[in-house]
Amino acid sequence: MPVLEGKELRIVGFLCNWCSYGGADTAGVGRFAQPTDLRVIKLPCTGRVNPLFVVRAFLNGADGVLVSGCHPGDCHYTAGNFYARRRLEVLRELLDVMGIQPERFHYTWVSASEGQKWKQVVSDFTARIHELGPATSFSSCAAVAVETGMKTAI
Amino acid sequence: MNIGVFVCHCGSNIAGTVDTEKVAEAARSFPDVAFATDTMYACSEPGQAGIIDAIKDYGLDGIVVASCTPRMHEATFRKTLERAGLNKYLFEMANIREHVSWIGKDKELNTNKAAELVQMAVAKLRNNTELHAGEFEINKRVMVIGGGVAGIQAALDCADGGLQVILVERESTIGGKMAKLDKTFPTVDCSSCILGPRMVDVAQHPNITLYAMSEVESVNGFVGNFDVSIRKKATYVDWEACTGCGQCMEKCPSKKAEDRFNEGVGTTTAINIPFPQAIPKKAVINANACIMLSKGKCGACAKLCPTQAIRFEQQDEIVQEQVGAIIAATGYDLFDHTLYGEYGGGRYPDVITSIQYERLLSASGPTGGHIKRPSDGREPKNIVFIQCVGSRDPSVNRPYCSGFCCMYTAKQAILTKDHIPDSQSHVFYMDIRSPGKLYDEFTRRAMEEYGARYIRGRVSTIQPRDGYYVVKGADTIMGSQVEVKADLVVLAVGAEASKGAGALAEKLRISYDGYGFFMEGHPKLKPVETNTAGVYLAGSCQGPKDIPASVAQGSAAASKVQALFSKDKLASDPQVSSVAIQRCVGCAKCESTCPFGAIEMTEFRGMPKASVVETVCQGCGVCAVTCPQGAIQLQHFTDNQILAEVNALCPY
Amino acid sequence: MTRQYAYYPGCSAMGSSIEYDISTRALCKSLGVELVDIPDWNCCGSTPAHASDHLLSASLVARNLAIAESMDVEGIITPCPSCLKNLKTTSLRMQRKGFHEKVEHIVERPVRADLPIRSVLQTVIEHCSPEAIAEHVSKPLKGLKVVPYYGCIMNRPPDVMTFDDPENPTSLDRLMQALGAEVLPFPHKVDCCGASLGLVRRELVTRLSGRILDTAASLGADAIVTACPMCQMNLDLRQNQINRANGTQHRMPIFYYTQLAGLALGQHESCLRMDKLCVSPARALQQVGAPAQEEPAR
Amino acid sequence: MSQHTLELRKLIAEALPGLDVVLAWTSGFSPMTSTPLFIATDEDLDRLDFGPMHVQNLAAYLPSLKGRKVGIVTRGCDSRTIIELLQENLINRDEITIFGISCTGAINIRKVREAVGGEKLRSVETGKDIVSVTTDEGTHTVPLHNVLMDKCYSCQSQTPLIHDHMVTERTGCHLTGEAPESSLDRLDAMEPAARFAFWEESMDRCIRCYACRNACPLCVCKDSCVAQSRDPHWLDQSDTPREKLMFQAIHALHTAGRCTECGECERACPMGIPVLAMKQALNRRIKHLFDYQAGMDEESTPPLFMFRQQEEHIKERDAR
Repeated sequence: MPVLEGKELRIVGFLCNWCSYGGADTAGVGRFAQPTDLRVIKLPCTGRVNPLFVVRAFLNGADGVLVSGCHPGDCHYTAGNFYARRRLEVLRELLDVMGIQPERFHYTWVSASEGQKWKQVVSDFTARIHELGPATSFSSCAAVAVETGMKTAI
Repeated sequence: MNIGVFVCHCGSNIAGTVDTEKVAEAARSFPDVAFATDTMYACSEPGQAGIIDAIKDYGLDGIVVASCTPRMHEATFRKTLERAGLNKYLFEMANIREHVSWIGKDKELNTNKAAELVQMAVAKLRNNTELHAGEFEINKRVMVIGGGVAGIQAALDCADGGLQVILVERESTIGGKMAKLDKTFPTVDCSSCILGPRMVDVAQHPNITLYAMSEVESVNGFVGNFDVSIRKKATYVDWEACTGCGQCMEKCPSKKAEDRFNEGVGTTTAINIPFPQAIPKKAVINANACIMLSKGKCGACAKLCPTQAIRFEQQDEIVQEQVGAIIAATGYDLFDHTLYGEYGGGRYPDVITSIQYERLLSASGPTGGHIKRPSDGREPKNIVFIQCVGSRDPSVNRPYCSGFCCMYTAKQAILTKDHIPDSQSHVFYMDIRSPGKLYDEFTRRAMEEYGARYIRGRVSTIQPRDGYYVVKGADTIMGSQVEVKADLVVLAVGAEASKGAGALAEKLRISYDGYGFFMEGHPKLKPVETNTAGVYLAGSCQGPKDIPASVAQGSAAASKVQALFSKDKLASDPQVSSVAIQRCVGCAKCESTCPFGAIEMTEFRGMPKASVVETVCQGCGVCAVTCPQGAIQLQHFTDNQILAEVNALCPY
Repeated sequence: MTRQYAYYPGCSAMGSSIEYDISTRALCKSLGVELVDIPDWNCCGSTPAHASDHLLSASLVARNLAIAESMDVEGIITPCPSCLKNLKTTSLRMQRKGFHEKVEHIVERPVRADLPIRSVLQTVIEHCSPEAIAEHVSKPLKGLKVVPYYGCIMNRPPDVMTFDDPENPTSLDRLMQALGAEVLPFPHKVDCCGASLGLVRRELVTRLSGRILDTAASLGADAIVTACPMCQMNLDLRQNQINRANGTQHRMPIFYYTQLAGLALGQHESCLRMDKLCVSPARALQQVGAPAQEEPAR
Repeated sequence: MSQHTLELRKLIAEALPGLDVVLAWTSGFSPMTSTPLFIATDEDLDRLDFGPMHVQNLAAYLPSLKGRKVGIVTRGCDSRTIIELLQENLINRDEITIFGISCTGAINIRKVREAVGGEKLRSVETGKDIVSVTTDEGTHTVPLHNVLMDKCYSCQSQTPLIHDHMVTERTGCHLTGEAPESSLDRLDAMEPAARFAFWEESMDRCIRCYACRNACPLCVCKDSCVAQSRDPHWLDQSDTPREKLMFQAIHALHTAGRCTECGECERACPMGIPVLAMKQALNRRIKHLFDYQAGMDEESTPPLFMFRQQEEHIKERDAR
């Protein structure tokens, strides 16, 4: 289904089952109002987040991607988020060199009890994405290529 | 696949801000969706019946329920599928309550979002496969770590239930903190009189193997099959031979050894049996204090030991045990009050801790139950108790309430009056926390019947004077400053995590909070479980607790183990990694990254291949991301299942 | 090697505690701590200003900071704990952007507020170390029994002053021992003497300061050593007043540690200005060098 | 025939009896081409040759020869690949014999073509620090420094970091003055949108031949590459920039922290797409974050296969 024009942008969230998904639930139980753009994909652990899922989402037209897991040290699997932290840091550079603004990607740590923090993260990140506007998608940028004369640059 | 979609109203919880009918309608247009409807309460009996009927009537082989969070009802609906004869993993949930209806007011946006979440769920479900739990044998022995009152209770309950119990205790005797107490609140009955018999039961129980002076060295394996190695620390005494007669103590020339059992009130002999009711009642040599072990001469004990039990050459020994479950009951330690400069920072001999005071009160203590000032042995008349020393104080990183100090302080005030009728107790407190059966009545008795003077306020400084101390503080009720002359000051030191708790947690692979207390499985619904299957908690290692609460948890943990062992085989969670052997190139990257050592390299037709030990794998998926060719996949969270969700959301 | 510091004497150094100022300069000179007066310095506003208006109090200090920052020095040092507290508190507050701007607007000049600020005592202890000072001692204070009195703000609030133990400071103790004096354990090291309420609530002063004198006497001290002009004035100048109010007969000399240091380092009487003390130090000074007698039972 | 080459032939000749095969280079059908040489006999040995025109990273063949006794002629950069392969247990040290040589820099034939304005090349002669190119129109002399492969400008060691035999004669370094602007430099200079556009345009040219992958010595998935699998199904087969760029991302991330920037992917690309730039960008980041470079130390672990509880260079960000 397409995003509701002018109302929402496409934001995908990858959440670990134990902390952040619980945190999002806690925010819900607390009735903390949040922007509606975010769509959450539940994973067992941020250690399961393949950076390529994020790349895939962006190449398929996502405007923003948010990854959230247990605070370092609190991982249900003891080490998943430590691996994730390294992978996702490296991912930022890849997005950058691919021409996808790294600001469109964010990862953070939210525990199952931090409903308030989750509300804040979602609100802040959604606001950030709306400031950045829709992401450059394929077809639409061939024009840019021509005018910037990139075709022959290299 | 024939997919059925059920969109739950949850009364008005969802239907209030989501047009559930519209969501169901949208669902009908999604691929493979053969049936879609909205329903009032999907989790209710009629709700579940509706799902089962639909499965039968429309030949559905996959179900999506859009309702609350899967953390709430996934298990419920999976059972529903099983009752309808479907594999329970052919099920997905869309969380349209916590993640939609409860956090947004705009019905149009909510409805659209709900529909998309359903679409995601459908997309994933189309990639789901039947999963079947494997079965594995379990070893019906349990290890209890810590021989305090909680550990004793857990060990006895398990043993009485017919389980073989390994009880590991760090000190040379079980009994823990309770054994050091004189009396217990609110009944003021003698601590060792009620604990003693339980300790004897442990010693005599045929099902209990006790390792005192021992610590857990390492833990491997998984629920049902843990391999534990235990370090038996050198006691320099052959416990087989030692009868606990105590003659060695009488003759030991080194009498300045630290007296751990008496909390440093006085000293003891280098060879020592902590107290008369010790279990096991065996002598231990303190290597630092022993003249033989430090200077190489003496050996008095060896000469007169009637059973020749002394072994100066003894070394630590590692023993192996196999158990199926572990109960951690490592208790707590007491806050180091020397961090408080205003209370003298440990410089004043007559400013002591509450547990030291217990030893002074105890008839089996170093003073034979007579309250004497450590400095001059004088009997104090004015005793000041200061509460919340290392509790409810962020400035020393102890913001939490230790829970039992208010009560034991009241008890100590009462006992003080009993011991010294013409004494006067003063108690500086922040608030009195006395919830619990007969607790508040008890603190009132301390004030009203025993005339303890309760002053609400903190102490700013303690100053030594000629033979006494001046305790300055605030009386926040009178709004005035107070100065109290004190012969003895007793600090109600708070509880903190037992030393080495963190290290043990790492060995057990359970999580612990910032203070070192072990994390329970769920703060409300799983108080004695942990997030590591087969490991349970009892007593203060999970957070400060008084005796009844610790005993209750000991029994609770024991009952959990009994329930676990009620089956002969355990089902392994099929949501674990598995290797597509034809894709695996044997590079072993997954093996190196697995946090649980659940991946072994094996040979297949001469080629190295990874293989998953299903019972060890916890299903985090780190390996699946490590494998470049995607040869190892986490079942139920495969690349294709997740990609399907991504593509459903971002169809480009 | 000598170190240059911007020196902030504080108002009392110009009058009531001129002997502190003089002996401080002498001590620093002999220890190779070079003091450069902050030119045209002004009152830091201690203690009334901050009680009425934080911005005012901060601005008074900020002007001095700004001048000091224009000098080429390692930091600012002052003998007076009260000034010290004000200087330190302000430069901490100045880290807050909004506040910083307000203050700069008032003093009409840029203020970095980044110079390290220390008391003379801290500088002496950390820069020279008691052991090093002991080597310079030519006239050890043998036989002199003293109690060190730091006053309530030399080390507090701990987070601001970040020097010594707030509850049981020992810098003065160590310094005095290095000079050869016998230091008695003193429970009132960091108690308040009541100075700031000296005018409005005299009975408070006589009670608080009285107890300090009582304890010192009961411990058998020959003198009290101070590091604060307020405390010194309170205990010394008001001693008769206190005696009258409490019906005591104290003749307890109240030295500045800098005076005793000067004495031990063999400085000229003119650098010590013992004559400025109200309670005659004569008897105490006779103890110096005299054979130590039994300490009275505690 | 340089002194260098003679000495190398001698070294190999001595070791050959104990080896199944030795990997080296020989001249191809024209002076502008070079092909790998698999030496099994002394006759093969006579064809051995090398110089700036011999560019292939021979280490790429090692994993497929695992289990056999293999000798390999190795330059500084290639040795990093070998170390990386050893690190990941993809080859066994005791099975390979390394003949170290001192590199004189490798020529990027594409740059030579550009340098002579795309005229048709007849022959290329390399001198001490110049390249003389004969084309249909005539002869040009190009400074060697202008036409080297990108990796040569960041060369860390002309000679291999590990070796069993080493040619003693050293050749001088040809790197003089600034490195010419690299593809990564150009990308860095662009706005994100332009960068994205650049990749879309490049991928539009990509013919999806996977030469980049096949040339990569660290692409160990062999026939199991996700690019052509349905389970997992990372890519569909549609010929769109999206899918082709996705593949480049996959290659970059799969080699992140492992890639030694040998440049084979880019060299092999028939469409001249600067696919190495992505990997260089990741390496740059990894160097900064983890102070790590691939293929330097046999004992170390690639940074994405390990972690530290405290990561000193990783800062927490907030979502604002």
